[in-house]
Amino acid sequence: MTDTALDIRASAGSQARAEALTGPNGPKPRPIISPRNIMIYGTLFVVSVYYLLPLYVMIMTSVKGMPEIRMGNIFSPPLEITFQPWVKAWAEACTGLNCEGLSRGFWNSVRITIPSVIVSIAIASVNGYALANWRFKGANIFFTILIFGAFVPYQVMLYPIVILLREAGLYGSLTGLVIVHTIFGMPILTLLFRNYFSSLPEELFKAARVDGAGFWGIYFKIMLPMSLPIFVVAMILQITGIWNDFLFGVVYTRPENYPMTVQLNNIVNSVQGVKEYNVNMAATVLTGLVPLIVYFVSGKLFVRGIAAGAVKG
Amino acid sequence: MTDHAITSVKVNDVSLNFGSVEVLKQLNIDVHQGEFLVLLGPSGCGKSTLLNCIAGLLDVSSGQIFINNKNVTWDEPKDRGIGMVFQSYALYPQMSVEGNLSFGLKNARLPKEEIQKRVARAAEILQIEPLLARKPMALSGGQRQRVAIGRALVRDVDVFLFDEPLSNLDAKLRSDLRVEIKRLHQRLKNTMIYVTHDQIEAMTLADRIAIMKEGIIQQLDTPHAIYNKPVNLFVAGFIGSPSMNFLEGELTNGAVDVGGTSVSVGRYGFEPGNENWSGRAVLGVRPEHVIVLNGVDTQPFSFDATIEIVEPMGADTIAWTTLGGHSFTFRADSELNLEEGQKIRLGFDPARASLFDAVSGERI
Amino acid sequence: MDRAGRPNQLFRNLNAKIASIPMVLTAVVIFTGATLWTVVYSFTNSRLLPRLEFVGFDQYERLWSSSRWIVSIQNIMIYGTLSLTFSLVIGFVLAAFLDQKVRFENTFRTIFLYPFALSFIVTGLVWQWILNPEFGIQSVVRSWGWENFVFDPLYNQSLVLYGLLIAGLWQGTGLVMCLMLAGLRGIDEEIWKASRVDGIPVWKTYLFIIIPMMRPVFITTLVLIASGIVRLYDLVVAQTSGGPGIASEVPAKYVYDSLFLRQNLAQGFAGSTMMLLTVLIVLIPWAYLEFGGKKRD
Amino acid sequence: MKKFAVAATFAAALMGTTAIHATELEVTHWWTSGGEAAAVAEFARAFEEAGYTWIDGAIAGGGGTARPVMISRITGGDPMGATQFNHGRQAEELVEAGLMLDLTEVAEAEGWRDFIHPTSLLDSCTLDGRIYCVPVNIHSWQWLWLSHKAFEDAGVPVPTNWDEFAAAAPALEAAGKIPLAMGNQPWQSSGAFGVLAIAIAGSEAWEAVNIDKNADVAGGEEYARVFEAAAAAREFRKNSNVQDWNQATNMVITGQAGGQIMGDWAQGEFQVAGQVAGEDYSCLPGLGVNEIISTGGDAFYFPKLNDPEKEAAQLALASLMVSPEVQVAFNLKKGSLPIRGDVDLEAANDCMKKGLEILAGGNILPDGNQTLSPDTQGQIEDLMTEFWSSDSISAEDAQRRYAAIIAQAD
Repeated sequence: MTDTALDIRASAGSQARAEALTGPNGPKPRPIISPRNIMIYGTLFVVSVYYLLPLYVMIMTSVKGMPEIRMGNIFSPPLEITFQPWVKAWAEACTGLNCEGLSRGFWNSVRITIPSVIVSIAIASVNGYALANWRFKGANIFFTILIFGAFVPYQVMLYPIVILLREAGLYGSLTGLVIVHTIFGMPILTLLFRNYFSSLPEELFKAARVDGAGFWGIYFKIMLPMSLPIFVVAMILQITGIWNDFLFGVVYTRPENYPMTVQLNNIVNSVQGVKEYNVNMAATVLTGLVPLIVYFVSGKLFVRGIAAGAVKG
Repeated sequence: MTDHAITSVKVNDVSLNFGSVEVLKQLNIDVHQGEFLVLLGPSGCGKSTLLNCIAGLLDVSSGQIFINNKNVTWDEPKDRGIGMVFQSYALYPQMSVEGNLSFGLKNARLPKEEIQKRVARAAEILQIEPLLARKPMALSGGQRQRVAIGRALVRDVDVFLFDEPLSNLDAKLRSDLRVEIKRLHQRLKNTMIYVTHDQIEAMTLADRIAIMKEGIIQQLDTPHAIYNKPVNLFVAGFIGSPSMNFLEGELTNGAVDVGGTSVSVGRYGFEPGNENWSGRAVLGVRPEHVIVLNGVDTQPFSFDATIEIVEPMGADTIAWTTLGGHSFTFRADSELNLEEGQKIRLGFDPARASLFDAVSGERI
Repeated sequence: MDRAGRPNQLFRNLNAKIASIPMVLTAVVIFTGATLWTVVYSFTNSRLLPRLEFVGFDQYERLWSSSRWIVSIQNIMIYGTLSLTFSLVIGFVLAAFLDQKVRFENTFRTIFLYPFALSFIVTGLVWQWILNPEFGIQSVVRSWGWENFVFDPLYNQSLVLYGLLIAGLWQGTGLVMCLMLAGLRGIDEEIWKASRVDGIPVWKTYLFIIIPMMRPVFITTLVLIASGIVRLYDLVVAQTSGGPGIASEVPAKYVYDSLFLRQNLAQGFAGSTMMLLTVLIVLIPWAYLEFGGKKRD
Repeated sequence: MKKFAVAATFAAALMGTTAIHATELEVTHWWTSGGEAAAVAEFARAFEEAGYTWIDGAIAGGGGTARPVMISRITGGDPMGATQFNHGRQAEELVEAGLMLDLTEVAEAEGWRDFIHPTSLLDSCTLDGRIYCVPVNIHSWQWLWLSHKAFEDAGVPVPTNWDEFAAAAPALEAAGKIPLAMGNQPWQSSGAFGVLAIAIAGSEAWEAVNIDKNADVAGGEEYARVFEAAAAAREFRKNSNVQDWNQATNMVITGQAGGQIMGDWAQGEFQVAGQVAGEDYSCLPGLGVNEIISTGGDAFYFPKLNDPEKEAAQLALASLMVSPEVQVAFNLKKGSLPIRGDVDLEAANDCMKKGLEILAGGNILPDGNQTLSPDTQGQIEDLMTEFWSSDSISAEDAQRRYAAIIAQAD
């Protein structure tokens, strides 16, 4: 009896030991094909198709000839690749009597975008900084009005601004257009900069004040060097917005300054005559190229900046 | 402490409101030349706010602030002759250590040689010379705080303001730096105003401590006085660890009746005029003033107790018992090997205790 | 003591005030001034040029008796609700997926975000094309053998808003996803650890813990999406021109058409005043909560 | 800081404007398609041959896109040298505000009133006896374009008027054709209605409604028939899922659709497709019911520039635009009819000649642009868009709303 009892105890012990040897050991296995991964990657993949489809269609169409477009479906790859539509969109497409394609508008867009982006960001960043760190009486009232401004449809503002610019003698000038872009970029940019600057440690600002730096000293020497991400966000938003702007570009400037989007509109919207879809698509891609490149190049900073500018309210 | 004649920083009737919230209520403090003043209190008591007001980082709602006999109430921080050290160090991340140290001096448009000289001196004092070229990112917490102190140092000012400078450091670094700050004060002999919620820092560093609660200074005195003669229940309970034992009872004819036990307070040093006070009172006894009696009642008051909980601290032991229905702690030598459930006789001297009015909380 | 050199209240933070002049001017002169101007002229009978001949509420009466305006308002309500819901939900779900330490995160993120670089005009054109039954998705599916497959949202009055939505979401959700992702990255890791230890299911953690913590992100996102919805114009013009019929008309288009096509400034101003009024009704409670209720510091 | 300064200088340099030479004239218009641009080029060529410089300011997307720009620039104090408008009432207020150059002297010296035909074109350029614009062409809306192929396929003869067309519609449908092709844009809906109105209600009723704004007539018997016809046409067009008018024309060309109601500009599409009038397609002016055409068209206005040199150039351009050679060259390219009765268009094809005959015969009406304000037209467009695109509005409802709009019209 005692023997068996001992035996049982021994065998129970060895069983436990055996389990210790064969049971879970080391890193928990994580199968690559798990339901969780299938769901995540599956969804991401399907959604990616939705997002990429238009780009695919644009590019495929832009390298097809017109006969092929009329025959085939828009998703099929081109049987014969031609870059003629691109050449035409860039250099030959006519707007009225000017047959320079998009090339003329391209440089105008550059001339409009660069000063507008610089001025609007400069002003909005200083605004945001003043709001975040130098709260003076009434500042929040103005800021609230500014946020309301973000909801005012542009169309409503067109006419009053024409009058204001006329009175200021700036109507039709590039300066006037820069001012308009600065005004309409201000609400969102100021919001972003204000949020970003309030997310920076306040003690830093206090330390700089004790160190004798003034309003501009703190802005240029302390805040600016720490604000690369949010400046990247602002730049991306503004470059995209201003480059893609059609309404202000056409209403507030003279024809010699018309941006690329006006040419795009002219190429795409010529109501009469045969629609050259391939040229339209090439022109569309060409017009979108600058903001697209900006996105692809600085996408990572964009997310970082967004994190800094939007997360803290 | 020797030179009481010269006032370095004077806070005169300062109040501060945020909307309808009164954060500071008519504060008055005179800080002497070369004095180390600690502002101590629980969070939200207004101590950091007061420091920011002195620095000029916040505008006061009413009252005045004088630094070196000059009314600086409306002066910019840079013009007040102060240096400041922050809890989060607030080092400019994009500048090197040297850049951080010299930024304020450059703003003041000091000559280059002078800047170099001062930076070198500060670096020498704080032993951060090897770090001068580094960016703050590449420094440890302790090094960062040293640089932050250096930044105040180079300004060559009379008044240093510290806003919880050690709170972000771990325990060991904190005690190391605490000593260094003390040494620094001995060497420089500047006026220092130091905000903390840590009573050990306050006790070890301060010439005088101002204990604040809800925007009011409760007591402003030397660490010794604050520890031994707290002016009210709040101060008594805030200072000391473990906290003072509070025994509530009726005070009549020189004795407090605590849950049936009468404690004679005949030798207690009443505040002038309170000698014949009677009514509900609180008797405060510091755990370290309680003595374990070994058969002989050497203390004016003694009682039998049963130990309920024992907390060995290494050097000594904190033990919990009950007196007159109140929880009662005392500090004992760890050599006594106290055990839970053990019967023991304890005693203390009511003359070293504190008596408070149970209603107003004021010292009697 | 010395009371001399007392700084004037006006000159406190003088530099900050000077620096804010552009903002103040924009807020007061442009946004407030132009808005008031618009409201005043909405009570006139201005046609091509503004003139101050007041006609009371005539413009508003006409506005609300116009079936196109009513349809526009209904459309923007439906589109707005759907667009807001879907961009928040899709944006958040995509962000949550990307936040699972997936491979190729950068690639996916770029794919989702790139449409935002393209203008609404481009977006509208491309989707108009893809949704065109003659050579878009419908014809492709038919060529695969489903002869009766019908997918022509842009030519169906009851579906056209969804056609707009497909394009609008394509353009805008990337940014929402980005904002959400940023918000998720800002959440303390320990929250996740705590919920894992407590055995709270992942979806519950998101719904009851993470989302409430991301309130500021949601507010910024809401401002961005909502302002885009109110201004919705280019996409409609490029994709459907308001059609078929008036099934996809929107208020901004009504305003624009009145101002510049119909040469009836006052009617357009009346329309825009109504739009602004709606915005104010929505925004004032929010602004009160945001700035009035709590005090910074 | 340094970088900032550099960027600022760069920006300043970019903002510099180019120098402007004298006697340049900037002309804005929305003619951007191939044929249109070629037609504008005729103006430009003639103008430059006369020693001036033509700066072309084309804005595509039609009047809706271009007009805000033009109005903004004129009222914004930065006017162009000349600008296209549909003549009629669009620019009325600009003229009233004194922003437009008075052309009366040139017009009288050259005797415009003598050769411009119909004179209603000049009338709509006239305000208080002064002339402010130059009509350059005549477009008419009242055409029904028919595909011979479609009717052959359906086994019915090609109709010669609207009633026959309506009768043939079921056969077309049975053959899998769309009887009536129509684009979805608002102007097409309201244009087609206008055509039906003239054809079915007759010119008198049309004039009563459109010129005298007689709401009783608009709500009366004749117009009730118009709305019934339109409701029928609405059924015919049901499956034409196209946006642009030329896509609809293309359906007629390829025989997918039986016909299309469209203006004379559709002609160009048939020509480009190599179709021959009378063989491959037919055109029925006035829907074959009432051979009347309206004479709308385009006109140029000349904003005041307060610069004598520029003014001279403006007057020179105005005079060039109505000169016989330029008229012929321009209208041949544009596919429209010339505004002068005294020029000969030999190159014109059958359909165009039909138009010229009607024009010469005087069976003409002014265009809606000339008689109704853009605001009223816009309201009618809204109504028509709604009406044509959905069965939910009955003919009676639509007529009631139409009469209400006419009653309010000014």
